[in-house]
Amino acid sequence: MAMMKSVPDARGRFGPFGGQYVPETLMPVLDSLTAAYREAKVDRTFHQEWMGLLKEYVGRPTALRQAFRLSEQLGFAVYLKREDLNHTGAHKINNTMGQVLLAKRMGKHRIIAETGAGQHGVATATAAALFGLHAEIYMGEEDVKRQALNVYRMKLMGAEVHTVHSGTRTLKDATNEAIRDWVTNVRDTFYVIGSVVGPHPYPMMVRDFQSIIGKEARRQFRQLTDGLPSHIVAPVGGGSNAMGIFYAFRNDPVSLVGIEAAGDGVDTGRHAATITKAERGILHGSLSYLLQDEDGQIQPAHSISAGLDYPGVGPEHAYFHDLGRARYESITDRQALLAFHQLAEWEGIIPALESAHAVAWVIQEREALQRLDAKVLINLSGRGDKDVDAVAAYEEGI
Amino acid sequence: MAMMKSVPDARGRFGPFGGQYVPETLMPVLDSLTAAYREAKVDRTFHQEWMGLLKEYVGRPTALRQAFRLSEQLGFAVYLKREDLNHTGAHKINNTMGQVLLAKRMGKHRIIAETGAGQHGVATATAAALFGLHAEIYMGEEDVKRQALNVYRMKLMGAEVHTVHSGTRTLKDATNEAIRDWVTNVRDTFYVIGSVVGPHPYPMMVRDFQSIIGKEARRQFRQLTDGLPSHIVAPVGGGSNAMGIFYAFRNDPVSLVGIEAAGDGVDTGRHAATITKAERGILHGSLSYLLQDEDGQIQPAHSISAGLDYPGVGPEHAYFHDLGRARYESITDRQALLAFHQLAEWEGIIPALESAHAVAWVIQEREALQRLDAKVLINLSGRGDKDVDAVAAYEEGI
Amino acid sequence: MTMTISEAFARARQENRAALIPYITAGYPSLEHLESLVKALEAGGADLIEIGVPFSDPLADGPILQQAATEALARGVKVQQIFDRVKDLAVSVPLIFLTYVNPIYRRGIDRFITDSRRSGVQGLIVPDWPWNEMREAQETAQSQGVAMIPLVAPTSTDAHLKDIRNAAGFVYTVSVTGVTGARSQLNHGVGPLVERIRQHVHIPIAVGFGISTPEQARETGRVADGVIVGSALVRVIRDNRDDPSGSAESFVRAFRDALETK
Amino acid sequence: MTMTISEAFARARQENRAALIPYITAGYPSLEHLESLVKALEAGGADLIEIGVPFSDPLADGPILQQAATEALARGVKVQQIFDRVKDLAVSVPLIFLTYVNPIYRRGIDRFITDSRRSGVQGLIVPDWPWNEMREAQETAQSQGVAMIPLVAPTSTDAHLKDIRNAAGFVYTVSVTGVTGARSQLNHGVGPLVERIRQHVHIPIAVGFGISTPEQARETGRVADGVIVGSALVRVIRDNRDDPSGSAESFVRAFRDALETK
Ligand SMILES: Cc1ncc(COP(=O)(O)O)c(C=O)c1O
Ligand SMILES: Cc1ncc(COP(=O)(O)O)c(C=O)c1O
Repeated sequence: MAMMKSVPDARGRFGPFGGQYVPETLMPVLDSLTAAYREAKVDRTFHQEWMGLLKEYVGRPTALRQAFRLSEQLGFAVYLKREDLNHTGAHKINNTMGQVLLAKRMGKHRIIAETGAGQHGVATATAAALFGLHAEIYMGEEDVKRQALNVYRMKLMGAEVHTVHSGTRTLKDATNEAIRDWVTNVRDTFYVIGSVVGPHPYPMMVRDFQSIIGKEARRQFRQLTDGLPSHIVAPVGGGSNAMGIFYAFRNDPVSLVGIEAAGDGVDTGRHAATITKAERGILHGSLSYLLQDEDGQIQPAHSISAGLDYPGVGPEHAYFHDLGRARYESITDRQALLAFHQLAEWEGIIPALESAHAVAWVIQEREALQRLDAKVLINLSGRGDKDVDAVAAYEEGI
Repeated sequence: MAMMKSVPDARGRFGPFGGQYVPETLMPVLDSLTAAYREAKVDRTFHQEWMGLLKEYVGRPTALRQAFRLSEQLGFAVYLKREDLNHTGAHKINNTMGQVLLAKRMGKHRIIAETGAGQHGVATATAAALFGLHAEIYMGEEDVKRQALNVYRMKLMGAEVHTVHSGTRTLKDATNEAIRDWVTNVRDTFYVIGSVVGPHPYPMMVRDFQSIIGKEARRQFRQLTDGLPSHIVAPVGGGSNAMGIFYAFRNDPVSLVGIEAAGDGVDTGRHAATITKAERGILHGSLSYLLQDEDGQIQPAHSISAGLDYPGVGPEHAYFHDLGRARYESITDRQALLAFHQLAEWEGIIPALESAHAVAWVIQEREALQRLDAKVLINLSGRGDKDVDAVAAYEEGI
Repeated sequence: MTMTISEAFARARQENRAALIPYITAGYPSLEHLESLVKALEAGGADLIEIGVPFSDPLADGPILQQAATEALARGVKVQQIFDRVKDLAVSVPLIFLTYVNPIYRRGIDRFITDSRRSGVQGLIVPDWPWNEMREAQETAQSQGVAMIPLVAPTSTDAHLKDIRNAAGFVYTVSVTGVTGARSQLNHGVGPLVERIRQHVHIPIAVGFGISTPEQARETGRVADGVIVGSALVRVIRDNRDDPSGSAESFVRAFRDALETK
Repeated sequence: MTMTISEAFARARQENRAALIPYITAGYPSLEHLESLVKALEAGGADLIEIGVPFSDPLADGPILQQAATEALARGVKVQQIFDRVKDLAVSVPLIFLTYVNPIYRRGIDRFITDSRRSGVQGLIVPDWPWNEMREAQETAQSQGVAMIPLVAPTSTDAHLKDIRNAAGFVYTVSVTGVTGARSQLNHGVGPLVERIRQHVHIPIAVGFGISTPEQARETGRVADGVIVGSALVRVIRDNRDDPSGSAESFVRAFRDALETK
């Protein structure tokens, strides 16, 4: 297996994907961010502070263990990487701790972020509180209603939550609004992006911060089994948890599988299976795949899982897809719900609905994976407590 | 400092406290439980399996770190032991993993438990699911209403939840009902008690399982500071998280401080400050301190924190109080709420309301602790996500 | 004069039948009913009478007796009032208290036993106070002539049966694993259990928990020296608020008749 | 014949005033209004006209222009329809398109530019397409005679100003850090910014973002070669549904008058 090229290039390109498609007002700040990040990356102090926080505050390394009952049910070995055990309940905080540290280093006192399900908003509010910085979070009106718990958590930590009433009133529009804030307050404001999306250097930076997942997992897996997994499966919204676990394995003989949300079905128009559709486009600062119509108007995404409910995807995933280095599959709302229940009953773990998509795919593919005598590592990107109300409501609605 | 005597004695006594006050039907099963536990305790395989689960499934060791902003606000060093980072969100699972492993070892296929806030119920359901055992959880009608989320979590993991309509319809009555079930189904049923209460060997066994908290904390604290804390502060409901962190430090020159719930105030009759009142009595299998009237009728407890809302306390705490080895103080609903907010804003950690009691005491005592140049270690026994609704409702009600 | 416990069992044995031991909760439906109910039980043919001193957390009881205790306490019944009322009862059959350990512990173990003796109570049944935990109380009880009634369950070990060898009063045999409450089926394992007990102790053996029809009482009476009827009786009292004593009396009489025609 | 961009600026300069560049959203209030609105702007005194091709996620726009785009799209306006309509417009002042990068990318960059040229559009303003990212598009644009209008912001570096040195058309100077939208206060830093730009580029410099009154236009026109009025105009169109063209015309005329009396 040839080593993969190091991406992105100096212009923030992953092959044809990526780039910096933002208003001119922001270009200088992207440059200084890139420079500051490059410096921080090789600065031992910065790295130690970040790693110290991950260990002593976030609770890393997160556990990795074989899911024995699930393995028995499926007839092959399944392992779980437990990002749900992080402080605040998902992988998102790996990244926000890194970005907020960088914000502090750059002397920015005001933090903004977009959020969909609220997990990234909570993780940002958390990091900001820890460093005594002021955070303002943009969240679509629909999501504010659906995720009242997370709104309250953000407020508890002193963050201001701005309800976004424009467009589809979900993550896409919250992101638009955050960018508008950034353009306006660019001089003193640090925009903490929540996934491997946005203009360069974000996709790279978020990947780097999240790649701690794969680094740990690779070491843990080898310790546990003396080998590597045959497959790594992770849900893909923007793609940060997936890239986070894939990255350390990119040069290993391991199948990388990203699972998108098929919602009601990829042919119904109500889904979020961006890579499955694979139509190139430019949104929120980078060129990647997008849900769009023939005029390039962005189409609303749909998923029961608020964290996957986004019409774009990180450019590095588009690149991995293009290269064939990773496969991208999709799972419907219904399948994800079933897996949500199954993991709870078999393993005593209530997964985030996002993560349930990955579990569902492994269940769906059981026969093929059995034949391969697979050793599957699933990235359990978050816990499902946040989803319990939505699941109950959905199931009563059926 | 003299070494403390090893307790309990063979009859399950911590000085005058403890014992086995249960129906004769249960006496033989307590004997065999005691024997099985004593065997397991010295069995390397058992210990390794339990420790393996704590590491690879529960996510231990949990983090310990100085809370820098809180320390700065208060003028002395405050450290947090992060039991909120455990799988399912509180220390309770340390114990349920141990007891359910023991149940498996004893060949019992049916697990029962009482629960108040639902944390122990969730932790029991989790452990049962992991081992494929059937769990039935008793929960008072009031608590079922107040803690709907946890009820749903238990059901998701395949547990049956029995709503208890008798008495005060809270934890005390759920415990009565669990004991009634146990008396009835004693031959195939393992009763997983959730705190350092109940008849011998439970107070000892739960203490032992929870003492992992203090063992880790002692090692971590020494690594971090080269010394010991001056004070260890923990909330006390039944007392399992407090005993869990105290135990490893019992022979050290460290002040141990247990914080009970003063509810509306210890003189209002609406509180749960059992040790503060220090009236001896016998309930749920052991002699300890109890909230009771002059006839020995148990008085309802009150606390905003469902996990502290219990009229009894573990016998070893009564013993520590009697000996003066630990101090027990109390904190009102209002103080706990304030601390709940303060920790969220200062440290980005939303504590369980139970744990907020410990934080509140440290804030209350800031002047005295400043003068002592204290190094305070707080046991953050759980996360506050479960309490967010209750807090919001309470604050709207004010 | 009131009979002693052993006299009461001896009389029944002479009549070639098991003794009948009905149970009522003091303060249920009200404390005022206590006297008339006790009289009614006596008139109906009780050989001994168990009086429950209500406790807030009766964890050995099923729903009927829980409910009775809860209602009695909600009405404000106090332990001292019960002692006072019981002292004034003029009954010829022995009275036994059934309560939980905390009301005894709280009053002071010695004081509770002494007050019991002073009120004419001859025995104490305390379901959450195992034999091994009450060693010290035994001495006071013995000196006061109050019997601490040992309990035996289907799960009991031989060691326990040996421990209670020198107990006074009678053995309270719990016929099933479980709590009190009327049951439609008898546990047929109770015969062998009673036989096992007889090999160790020589005081009378009464059986309780779940006996709810005269037919069940008759069957139990074939193996045991005494038959205890609790929940079924309290249910009758509950369901006949107009005339609790009258209905209790005829309920008990039916049991007595059944025991006589064994 | 239609004037070129440089002719339009040259004419204004000859008249010793800044050029007036009003903006409207194609399809708002409806596509049918496009022709009459463009005519009205021309009649009111526009020197160039910016036509917005609506995009679903206009992240450089404030609420007024967002709303206009959202409504236009909700009515089903398509890019091809806009090209068709614009092609049929007979105007003497140059037309510029303002849109976002994705509609262009999606249609195909070359095709979009070619279609623009064919419809008589002389320039493209794409706020989320930075100069350095559009190098390749520049070539096509140049060969088609379509100007890719460079943007300059208060935060822009000298390096950027050097990069755009050879740009065609005019410089779109964003007067504030922020999004489009009427503002009550002008940014007084815009004068120095324009001066800075002039040191590097020699095409006309227009200023936009936030200019909403004739007075503000006059002030801006003292330093810049062109004044862009967007949100304020669209708001007038929004608030005068009965007669959008009439009110647009008199709104623009007031600005033209202000620029003439500098
Ligand atoms: C638990 C969890 N998993 C996955 C995602 C999807 O984001 P990403 O694809 O960036 O990991 C989210 C987003 O909120 C999330 O909360
Ligand atoms: C987070 C938390 N802390 C403390 C307690 C109190 O229990 P204990 O005193 O046994 O630790 C509970 C009980 O539910 C709890 O959930």
